[in-house]
Formats: sequence, structure tokens, C-alpha cells
Amino acid sequence: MNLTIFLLALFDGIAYAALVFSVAVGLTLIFGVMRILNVAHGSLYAVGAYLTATLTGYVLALGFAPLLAFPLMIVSAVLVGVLLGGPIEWLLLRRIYNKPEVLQLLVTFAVFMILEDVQRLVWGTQPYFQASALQALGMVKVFGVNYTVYQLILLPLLALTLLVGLRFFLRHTILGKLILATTEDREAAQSIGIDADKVFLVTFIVGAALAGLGGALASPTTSILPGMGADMIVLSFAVVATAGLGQIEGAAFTALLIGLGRSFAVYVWPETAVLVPYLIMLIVLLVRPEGLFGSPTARKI
Amino acid sequence: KPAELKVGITTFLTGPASVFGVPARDAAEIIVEKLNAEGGIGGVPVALSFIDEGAGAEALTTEFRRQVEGGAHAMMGAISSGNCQTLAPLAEDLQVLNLMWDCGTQQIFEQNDYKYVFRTQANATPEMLATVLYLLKVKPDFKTIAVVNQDYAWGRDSWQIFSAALKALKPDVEVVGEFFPKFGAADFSTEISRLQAMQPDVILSTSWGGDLDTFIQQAAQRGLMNTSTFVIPLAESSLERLGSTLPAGHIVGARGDHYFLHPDRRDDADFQEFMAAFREKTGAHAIYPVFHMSQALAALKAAYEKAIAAKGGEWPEEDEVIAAFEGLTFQGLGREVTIREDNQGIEAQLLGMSVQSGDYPFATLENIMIFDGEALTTPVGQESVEWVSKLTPEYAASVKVDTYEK
Amino acid sequence: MTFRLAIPALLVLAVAAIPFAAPQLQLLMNLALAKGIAVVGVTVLLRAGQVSFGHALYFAIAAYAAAFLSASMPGADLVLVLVVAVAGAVLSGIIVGLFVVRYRGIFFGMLNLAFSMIFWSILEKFYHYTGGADGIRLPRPTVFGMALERGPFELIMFYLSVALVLLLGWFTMRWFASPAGQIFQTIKTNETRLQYLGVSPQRALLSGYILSAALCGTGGVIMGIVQGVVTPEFAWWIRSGEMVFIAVLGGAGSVAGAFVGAVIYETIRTYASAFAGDVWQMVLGGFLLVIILFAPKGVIGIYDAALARLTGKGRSE
Amino acid sequence: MLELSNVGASIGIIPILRNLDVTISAAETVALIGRNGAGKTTLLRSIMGFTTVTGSIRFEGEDITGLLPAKRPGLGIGYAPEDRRLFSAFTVEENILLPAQVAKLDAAETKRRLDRVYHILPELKTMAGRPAGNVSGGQGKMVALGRALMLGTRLIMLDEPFQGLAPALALRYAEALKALRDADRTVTLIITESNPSLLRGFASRTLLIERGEVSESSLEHERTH
Amino acid sequence: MSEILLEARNLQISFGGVVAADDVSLAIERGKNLAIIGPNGAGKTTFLNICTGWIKPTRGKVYFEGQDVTPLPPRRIVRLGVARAFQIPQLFTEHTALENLLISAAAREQLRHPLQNLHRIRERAEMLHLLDMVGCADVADRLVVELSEGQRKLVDIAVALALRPKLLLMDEPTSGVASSEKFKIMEILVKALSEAKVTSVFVEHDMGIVSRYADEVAVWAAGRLQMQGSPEEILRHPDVIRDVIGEAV
Ligand SMILES: Nc1ncnc2c1ncn2[C@@H]1O[C@H](COP(=O)(O)OP(=O)(O)OP(=O)(O)O)[C@@H](O)[C@H]1O
Ligand SMILES: Nc1ncnc2c1ncn2[C@@H]1O[C@H](COP(=O)(O)OP(=O)(O)OP(=O)(O)O)[C@@H](O)[C@H]1O
Ligand SMILES: [Mg+2]
Ligand SMILES: [Mg+2]
Repeated sequence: MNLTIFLLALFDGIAYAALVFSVAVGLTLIFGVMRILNVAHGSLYAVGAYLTATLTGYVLALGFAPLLAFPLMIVSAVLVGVLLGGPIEWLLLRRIYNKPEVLQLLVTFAVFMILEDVQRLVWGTQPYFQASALQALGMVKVFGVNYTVYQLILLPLLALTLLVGLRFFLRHTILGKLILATTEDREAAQSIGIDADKVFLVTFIVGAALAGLGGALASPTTSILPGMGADMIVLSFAVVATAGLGQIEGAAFTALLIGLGRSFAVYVWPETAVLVPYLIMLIVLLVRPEGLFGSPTARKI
Repeated sequence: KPAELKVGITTFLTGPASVFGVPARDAAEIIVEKLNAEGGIGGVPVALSFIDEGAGAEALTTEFRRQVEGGAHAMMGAISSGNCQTLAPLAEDLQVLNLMWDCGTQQIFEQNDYKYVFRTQANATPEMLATVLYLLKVKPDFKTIAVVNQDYAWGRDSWQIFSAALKALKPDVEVVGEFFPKFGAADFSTEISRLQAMQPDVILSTSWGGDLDTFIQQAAQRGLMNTSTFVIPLAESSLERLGSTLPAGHIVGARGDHYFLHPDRRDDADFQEFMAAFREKTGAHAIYPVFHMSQALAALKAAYEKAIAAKGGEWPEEDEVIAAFEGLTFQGLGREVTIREDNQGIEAQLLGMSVQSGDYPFATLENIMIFDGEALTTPVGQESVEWVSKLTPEYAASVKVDTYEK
Repeated sequence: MTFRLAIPALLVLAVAAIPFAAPQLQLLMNLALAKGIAVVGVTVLLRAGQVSFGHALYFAIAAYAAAFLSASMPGADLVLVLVVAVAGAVLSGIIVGLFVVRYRGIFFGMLNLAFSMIFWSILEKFYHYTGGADGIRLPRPTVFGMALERGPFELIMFYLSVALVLLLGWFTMRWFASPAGQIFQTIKTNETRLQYLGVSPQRALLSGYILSAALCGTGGVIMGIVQGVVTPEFAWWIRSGEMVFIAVLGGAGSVAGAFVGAVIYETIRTYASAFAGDVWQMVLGGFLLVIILFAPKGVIGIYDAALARLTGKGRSE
Repeated sequence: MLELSNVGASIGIIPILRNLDVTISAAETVALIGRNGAGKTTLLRSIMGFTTVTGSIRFEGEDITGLLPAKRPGLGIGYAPEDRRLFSAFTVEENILLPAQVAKLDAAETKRRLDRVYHILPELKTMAGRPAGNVSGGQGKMVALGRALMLGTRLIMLDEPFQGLAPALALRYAEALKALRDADRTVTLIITESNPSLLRGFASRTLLIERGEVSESSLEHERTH
Repeated sequence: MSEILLEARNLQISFGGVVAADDVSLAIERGKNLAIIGPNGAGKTTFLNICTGWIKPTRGKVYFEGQDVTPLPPRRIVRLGVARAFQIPQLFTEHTALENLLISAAAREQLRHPLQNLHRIRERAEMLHLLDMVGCADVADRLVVELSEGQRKLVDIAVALALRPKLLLMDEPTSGVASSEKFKIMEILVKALSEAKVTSVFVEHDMGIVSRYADEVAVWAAGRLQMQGSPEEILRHPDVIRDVIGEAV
């Protein structure tokens, strides 16, 4: 492997990692705060992508500039968060916070199944493609290989912004603190006046919107079709577990490992590319049973 | 004489393969509606019921059985070759007529003898062989090839046949890269970077559906399609969705002679009538599974009519219908298809070169060739890969082909 | 008390009568029973508070072991096939188990997922041996030396499944009530105390894990034999998810619930996919939501509550 | 100030408290005593809204029976649960400050209250920067106590606040609480305690809970040994 | 015949800046009841944690019956005959009080038979008796989640006792237990311990209990073992009165 190839693999890895992170971060947030492994995340991701493609297609058909696709991504993400995330938390999850965790998982699984069919009813079975956002930014040529600016530069930058922003939000804002407190102990949080219901609702909406944003960001790079969510969930789950419970930085680092692992696998030993996320997870957990950035939770005795 | 002829059809209504399954179902409904309006088969109306292959093997077999035991006269299964492998022996045990209407695996009849199971279209071998022949005809002196196929049975099998044929017919070609990204992969960026660095003359991909769309879109965006010729044997089913993305000059196949502008058939009244009806119902142009569905239904009709005729106008027993399939010839929306003694259908293969002519908001085909199916199909009793590997460069010239400039 | 037992007994009799009373349901029921046995495996782990997203692994390993055995030994006997298949599941359960019992919660779930997905990829990758995505055929084994037609063979499989359901269900329930089973279940609430009783939580979890692998394996091999073909889909994560799904539908932690849940699930899925092909997932998802929100103890919970009302006494706890 | 009429409380379907009629007037200090499992904790949690109650609870004339638990601290109720329930992700000081931040108190007021807490519980100051998850059992009780004091401007409810504290500390805190109460004649205190001697001469009233019912009692009767 | 059952030598551990054990050396004789007292955060629980292998000291060793148990995990030490009741009760919350004890007995006897019923084991009567001893007979069939804090503490002690240990470590056994019961329960407990020749170590804040039931008292402060002696002399020591007790008992 010469240096050029090495660098190419590096670029591909980073671009892919950025996408993986922006999809997995919402799941990490919801899991970190609510301890719910949100299977419906995959559907929210898919709906985010569909919405973006549809809205963009509609707006372009009216003759607007392709750059408008970017604000539409945000719009779609917010719509997903508010119109889907809100009701899911409010109507379903809220009723079962005091029930075993596996039930919460299954509620989201049921929602996932329902949303899969809803997507098909709304958008049909034919793949969608809407790449105006990506085309609007053009290409860069590196070592004779074309990369899209969108994937090579914009996505990594956005991922970084998300990382820093969320970190700041959770660690350094009051709302972030309230979220962390509620996470640890709902009742104790309520007894110091935190409206735990609202905190969870907001968190879930934000997490769902991030899922939608992941889909929106992915939408110009890929075909949008039934079943796309299922794939993403498994990958995001792997990221969440490898990262350590709810660790946003861990998720970023894991995404990077997965991205680089996959691209180097494609260059060196393509047959193993599919296995990369699982192998990384196995190896990381073997060395660090609490995940990359997790810390052992000792029981108070 | 039954009150209605009950036919059960398995097709993907959910999951990624519903890109094929749903248009096929729509086509079946259109065809049968027209058929029944014209008096059905031998005066008996046809009643369809559909089973979702996407619901998993258990639900599929259970429901398949339930329909058979509930009195279905004929079954049509399946799209996925895995499901064909499951349903074929089941149909045989249940002694029910089963038409494999879409699955491509060549193994079924090469490894087993079936009495009740027929395939009303070609299989992977003629499909790949025709593709190789077309490639050799239009781009005789390419040196290098890379493959990007889906990582599952079809992707692997089709590459095995294709590469065996290529090696036999043009031994000097070098395979510079083999990629099998996972089924349903959403991102091919890395593969594309790699391919750009390699610069193969030809890139083969037998992918379909969203995978193919994504691959083509990403390859086109990044200029890979300007430097390599793509051979995409299933791309006929993606043409409309790809719109203006697919550039001119790439080799497109259709898993048979299936094309909504079929050069032989485009002016036929029944063809045009169907295409109009299909567009009206679905808003899209017909793709190959629609043709496959038309062939399966045509086969059913032809067999029953043949059996009725043989019985002097009386309604035939099941055995008599089965017997009628021997050497049966029928025509769906493509050219005529014949059922061979091993129950395999002989079907012509159509390929062409993409062109953005401006007639449609998507690429159409030019330089179309239709290969005769007989010579492409593995002889009865032989094994495909073995047979293909023994072909010689002279064979290529011997296959009968019709070429259409426009 | 007699009343409490009467209904399950009637249900078992009803199931046993299916091949004669309603033969079109026989296959459906047989698949449901096979799945039910596998679901009991998942139920076992739920009792220890662990959710595995990868138990389809053992389901698939047993099925493939059976298929490979039948391929290399045409006409192998049914009993041999079953024993070898379950032994394969148990053996892999021990190997994987030794590794995963160190983990809890999501890590446990995800590691199991990882193993099952790796196995799944192997099945797809080594297609020369495994038949790839299309899988391999699992020809009918002989039964005590006799090669049977589909009809009688399926009848035998059906009653074998019913017998296994009763036997394994009974065993699992007894094991739950036994000291070892109870110790296993304390993993859910307090491992610190467990350690301070001189017990290794890892070892306690491993014992249940192996049992669960054996149960999943039994379900898998029956499924494979009845279907006559095994595919990588046997190891796919959705199937693992489905097992958890059924376990909760029936009543998380309940052995009887696993079977009842499997029957209900299979029935809904089959009929929904036949009569509402477009929206069967929605129907199933909606059904699950209703169960979780209004009867979180599952179908068995509903049964218990109804019984309590019928017999006029509220449950004491 | 606090009026419970005909209050019953159950956890799940199990009734724990029955037909309680209790009136506590402003600036009272009430000792709540009873055997283990008598329902002391349940009563406090009911006032906080964590159980399903029947009957009615009025706080300063307002019916709060159906009020969301999270809204009650805003009325000036500080509650230190029996089992500490600290937020281990935060430091000791952050734990104490959090209620003030939730209530959106201004900086000066927050500082004033924090100073008061440190004045009453000086040990907290030395561990202010340590993660709350790591403090010892007794230290944790102190933090919980401090956190309750931040909010309790009208009513402070302490569930066994001195449990697990070394007697020297417990005595000092009891004194400090007494001083607090004497200085600020508007606060009402409800304290459950299994060591009533600490509250002697401090509690103005003693309530005994037995079999889910409340009766007036006196601390003097309670000393058995 | 003063045989040493447990001996700690030069234990050292600190967490961040906090020194929780500073050169602690202590020997406990078989058959004695040792009380540990000291201000909060002095390191009392930490000492029990080290003795049972929950925390590994950075320096120093623990010997039980002459065997070096420092590197062993808790469960191995428990099997040697050390049982522990916790400051924060550690129970199987979804089991009943009685089941908690039965499981303890099953662990002690290493019952493995897969078809035996936990409720029918031979030790059941013994366990019911233990529950009665700690005054919890009436909640035997209640799930632990449904118990009050004080009840849990008592059940926790019974669970430890069910192991029939040689050495019983109790972390504040009576805190949270109503004062009307405290003495009654301690009375029965100590009697049972001495009958069974169990050595005990208990951390305690109630000096009434200490003076009555301890043979010996050790005083902790800031991670150090400050002094050790008979209850009479320790509880009268002015430093102890100032730092721990607050007033003379
Ligand atoms: N989650 C629960 N489910 C059922 N019963 C419960 C639950 N929590 C508490 N109880 C019961 O309610 C009664 C009162 O409990 P509570 O905690 O109020 O007692 P307490 O007076 O505070 O006792 P202690 O002094 O031991 O803390 C107890 O008998 C207990 O068993
Ligand atoms: N795991 C830990 N991490 C960090 N600090 C710890 C840890 N465990 C204990 N400490 C600290 O060590 C010191 C001793 O704690 P320990 O629990 O032994 O005190 P204690 O004497 O039992 O006090 P109490 O009477 O309040 O229970 C305390 O200051 C405590 O904060
Ligand atoms: Mg209490
Ligand atoms: Mg302590």
C-alpha cells in the first residue's frame, strides 16, 4: 500500500465516519439520557431522508436554487423530531417509564414496524434519489480521484460541529444538566423541581430530530428506499455499544474507527468490510468492557 | 369445470425487492382483469391472491401451503431464488403446478428433476452469457475488468458465470478488482475511489434496485462513468429512476427481452395497450418483472388452452395441464418463450447501449441486440459453469442475434 | 387450582388434535411451536434481566449443523440429527457464553448481536459450503431407518414438537424454581449480593446461557427440518429481535407465554401477510403496542388476570 | 399550612396509608415516628406526589393533591429522601446548587442560600468539589440534607436525616436546624427519625404512625431503653 | 488462647485526594465482637470493602485464618467463611424476603439439582427462624422492593447470617432501624452469634449499642485507626467524645 492509496482510504474513511456519526449521535443521545435503545431511530432516519428528498424535489420543481436543499434538511429534521418524535414519546414511551427496559425497547420496535409500512404507503416502493445538495457543491480532485465536496468536507465539518455543540450543550448548559440529572434518577429530579416529563420529551424530540438530520444529510448521497432504516439501526447500535453508554465523544471516535476500518478493509481485504463494525465492537469491548469512553458503574455498598 | 381458476402468486410487497414485486403485482392485476373481461381461461375467470415474500420464509411456506390446501389450481413462486429453492420441492410434494415466474438461479433444474415446477423465463446463465457476448461485440478489445456485485447468492452466482464465460471467450482479460459490498449498502464511496485509482476498462455490476441506483449515482457524480464502461445487466429496471444520471455509452441488460420499447413488439397493439394501461395504473414504465409476470400468466393460459384442446374442449385434469407444458410455446409481452424438456423456459435476451436521446426524461437504449435464447441456454443435463467454461471464441460468432440500430 | 390447570390442558389437547381437526393449520402450528421453543431460550435470559439481540445464532447453528450432517450422511436418522444439532448449539453456546457472560445490559445484547451477525456473514461469504443467501437444503432425515413421505413425516415432526414443547417447557419451569435457577435470576437485581454469597455471577449466567442456547438450537433444528431448507436468514438480527418480541408478547419471563406468544405471532403474521400484504408489519406492530401499553405482562398476564377475576380471588401479592 | 384530610396512599394496589387527617400549622416542627415499615417515608413521598393518593392535600390553602410532583418544590418545599438519591454525575456542590438553578434563582439569592447551607453543614464545604457518587454513606446523607435546605423556604421534609451520621455530627446538625428554625419563624419542618432523642426539645409536636394511621404522641414515651 | 481470625496489615488506599485507609493494621480475635466507630467518611466502610476483596489496597495485606486473601475476589473470600451485611442493603429486590434467605442457604450448600424446588429445601425452617430473629417474620413473603428501608437492613443482616459465616461484618446494622426495636434485635442477634461462635465486626454510630454489645472498639478517623480498646475506656476518651460521640453516653 503506497502513500496515495493510504491517503485515499483515509479520506473515504473520514467521509463515511462523518455520516455514521451524524446518524448514530441521536441514538446515543436518547440512549444516554433515557436508557432506551430506540429501534425506531432507523425509521426516523429514513423518514428524514424521504422528507428531504421530497421537499427538495418539490422546491426545485418550483424553480428555486439547489442550495435551498440545505435549509430543507434542517426543516425535515425538525419536522421528524416534532411530528414523529414528540408523539412517540408523549403517547407511548411516557406510559411505560416505570416498566422494564425491554418493554421500552419493544415499543420502539413496534413503532419501527409501523413506520416501515407507513413509509411504503406514503412513498411507495421505488427508490428515490435527490442529489441536488451534493451536486451544488461540486467536486475536488485528490491524487486523480474525484471526491464530492459534500462528503469529503461538508459532512466531516458538520459532524464536528454536532459533536462540539452537543458536548457543550450537555456539559455546560443548565438544560444539559437537567437532562443528565433526570437521566440518573427521575424521582430525585422531580423532587428538586425538574419537570422530568418535559425533559424526556425535549430529549426525545432532539434525538429524533438528529435521526432525521442524519437521514437528511445522507439523502443526497444514496438511494432512499424501503428497508434503509433497518440497516442503519444495527450499525448505530454497534456505535452506541462500542462508544460506551451515551458517550457522544465515544460515538464520534467509534464512527471514525468504523469508517477507517471499513475503507481500509475495502482497499486491503474487501471481503471483511461487512464485518468491520462487529469486529471493532468485539475488540473494543474485550479490552474495555464498558465501551470506549464508558466508565464502570460501581454499585454503592 | 371450476367456478374460478385460483392462482396464488408470491411476490415481494415489502423489503428492498418490492421494486420488482409491486410492479409485477400491478401487472398481474391488469392482465388478469383484461383476461377475465375476455372470458378468462377456457371460460373460467382467474382469481389471484398474493403472498408477500418479504414476510419471511415461515409465513411464505405456511401461506403457500394454506392456499394449495385451500384449492389453488396453480401457484407462481417466487422472485427470490432462495424462496424458489424452498417452494419448488414443496410444490412437488404437494403436487401443485408451480410456475417460477422470476427467480434466476440456474441450479434448480440442473440439480433436480421436477414434474410440477416450470420456469417461464430464462435463468442466470443465458442472461450473463448474452451480456458477455454483447460486451465482446461492442467493445472487443478491452483489457481489464472489475466487478461490484451485491454480496448474496445472485451477486456471487452471476459473477461466477460471467467470469467463467469471459475467461472462455476472451482469455486475455484481466480481472483487476472484485468487490462484494453488502446487500443494501448505502454507500459505495470507498469502492469508487478504489476503482478510480485502478481505472479498469469495464466495470460489471449485476446489482439491482436501490443498490444499483446508489452505485450508479455515486459513480456518475464522481466521474467514474466517464473513464470506465459500465456493464449493468439489470439496469433496464432502473432506467426511469436514474433519470438523467445515467450517461450514454454503458451496456444495459434486461434479464430477457424486456424493454418497454421492445423493437419487435413496440408497435403491436396488445403491447401498446398494456403499456398504456400500466402507465396509467402505476405512473411508471414497465420493467422486466412486469414482462416476467406476463409470461407466467401467458404460459398458464396457453397450457390450459392446449390441454382443453387436446381433450376436445373439456376441462382438463391437473395431470393433463402438466402434460401440456411439455414443449409449450407462449408469448407474453416479449418474444415467444418455449418450455424445454427439463421444464426450463427458453427466452431471448435483449441488451443495448444507454443514450440520453431526449425523447424521455431518462436514458433509453440504442444499438439494441436480441440474442436467440436456444443457443445461450445450458444444454439439458449439463451444469452451467462447467458448460460455460468449455465454450470457445468461435461459439460467440455462432449465436444468432438480431441487431437494431435505433 | 384444577381450574388453573384445566385450560392449559385443554389447549394442549386442542393443539394435539390439529392434524385431524384442522390439517391446514398443522404446518403453521408446527413452525410456531419450533419458534416457541427458541423463544423460551430468550425468556430464560430475560429472567436474568438480559436481552440478547443475537440468539438467532443458536437457532441457525443447530439448523446448519443438521443440514451439514444430512449432506455428509444422507439418510441420517432424525434422532441423530436432533442430537448433533443441539450439541452444536450447546457447544457454541459454551464458547460464546464464556465470552459474553462478562457483560450486561446493552453490551450483552450487542455482543450477542455481533456474534450472530458474524456468523451470518460467514454463512453468506462461504457460499461454496453454505449455499450463500439461498441456503442449503435439509433433506428429510429417516425415522428409525424408514424414509418417509412428506405427509407422515410431518405428522411425526408435529407430535415430536408437541412432545418437546411439553418436556422442555416443564424442565425450564422446574429449573426456574430450583436453587440454581433462582440464583441465575438474581443476576437481574443484585450481583453484588450474589458475589457476597460466594457465587460467581458469571458462572451463574453461563449456566442459563447454555440452557438458552440449547433451547434456541432445538427450535432452530425443528424449524430447519420442517422447512426442509436452512438459510442465513435463520441468523439474521431481525429474527433475534422477533424472538424477544414474541417473548414479551406472550409475557416476559413466562414459559407458557413463549408458546402462546409464538402461536399468536405466527398466526397474525401469516394471515396479515396473506390478507393485508401491504401492511402486515403495521398490524403486528400495532398489536404489540396494544399489548405493551394495556397488558404489559403479555398474553399470560391477561390470562392470569382473567382467571383471578373468574375464580373470584385477587392474587395475593 | 399543610392539611391532609382523609388521605389514603397506596403503592401499586397495596394500600399503605389510611384515612389520615393531619393539620400542620406554619412554623411547626413535627417529628414523625413509627416502627420500620409503618409508613413514614410513604407519607413524605405522598406529600411530594410520588404515590397515588386519595383524599386531599392542601398546602398553604391550595389544593395540591393532583399537582405534578415536579411543580411542588417550586412552592418552597425541600425534601431530603431517606436513600440520599444524589446525582452521581455531578459534584457535591453541583448537587446542592441544582435545585436553585432549576428554580431559576438569581445569583445573589443562590449565593445566599448556598452560604446558609454551608453554614449549617460546614463539612459539605470541604467536599464541595468531589463527585457525589463517591462520598460515603453518611456524607451522602449530608449532601441530601443540604440540597433540601436550598429549596425549603416554606416546608422542609427530612426523612431520617441523621441516619448513619456519627452522633457528634448529628447533634450539631440538630442544633443547627433548631437555630435555623428559630431564626426563620416561617419555615415548617417535618422530620422522620428513628432516634427521637435527637429531636427532643426541638420538635414542637410528635406524630406516631402505626398500621397506616396517625396519632399524636410524645417523644418522651418513645425512649424504651 | 487468643487466636487471630482476621488480620489487616498496613492497608493503604486513597481515592483521588482522599485517603480512605492510611496504614491500617488491625487484628480480630476469634469469638470477639468488634465495633468500629468514627466520623463520617473516616474510612470504615472502606475497611470492610478491603477486607472482603471488593477494593484492592494499594499497599498492605489481609489475612483470614492465616491465609493471604488480599488478591482474592469477594466470592472466594466469602467461601472461606466471611459474610457481610451492608450499609446500603444489598438484596434481590424482585425476590421475597424469605427467598433471599433461601437463595443464601442454597449458595451456602451449593445446591445444584435442576429439578429441586427452592422453597422445599431442607434449610427452609432455619431461614424462617432467622427472619423471625431479625423481626421480619411477618414480611417473609413480601417482595424486597416492597419493604421499607429499615426492614431491608434487617433482612440484609439475616441473609448474611444465613451463610453461617465464621466472621460476620456488619455496616451500621441498626441505622434506620426504629429505636424501639434496635436493642431487642441486637440482643437476639448477639446471642445467636455467640452461640454459633461467630466473630463479628460492626460499624456503628449508636453508642448505646456499642457500649452494650462490643467486646472491643476501634476508632477510625481520616482513614486511620486512631485507637482500639475496651468500650469503657474508648467511649470515655475525650477525643472520641469530641469527634464522634458529641456527648457522654
Ligand atoms: N414499592 C412498594 N410496594 C409495596 N409496598 C411497599 C412499597 N414500598 C413500601 N411499601 C410498604 O409500605 C409500608 C411503609 O413503608 P415506608 O417506607 O413508608 O416505611 P417507613 O415508616 O419509612 O419505614 P422505615 O423506618 O423502615 O424507613 C411498608 O410496610 C412497606 O413494606
Ligand atoms: N469508590 C470511591 N471513590 C472515591 N472516593 C471514595 C470511594 N469510596 C469511598 N470514598 C471516600 O473515602 C472516604 C471514606 O469512605 P467510607 O465509605 O469508607 O466512609 P465511612 O467511614 O464508611 O463513612 P460513613 O460513616 O459516612 O459511612 C470518604 O471520604 C469517601 O468519600
Ligand atoms: Mg422510611
Ligand atoms: Mg460507611
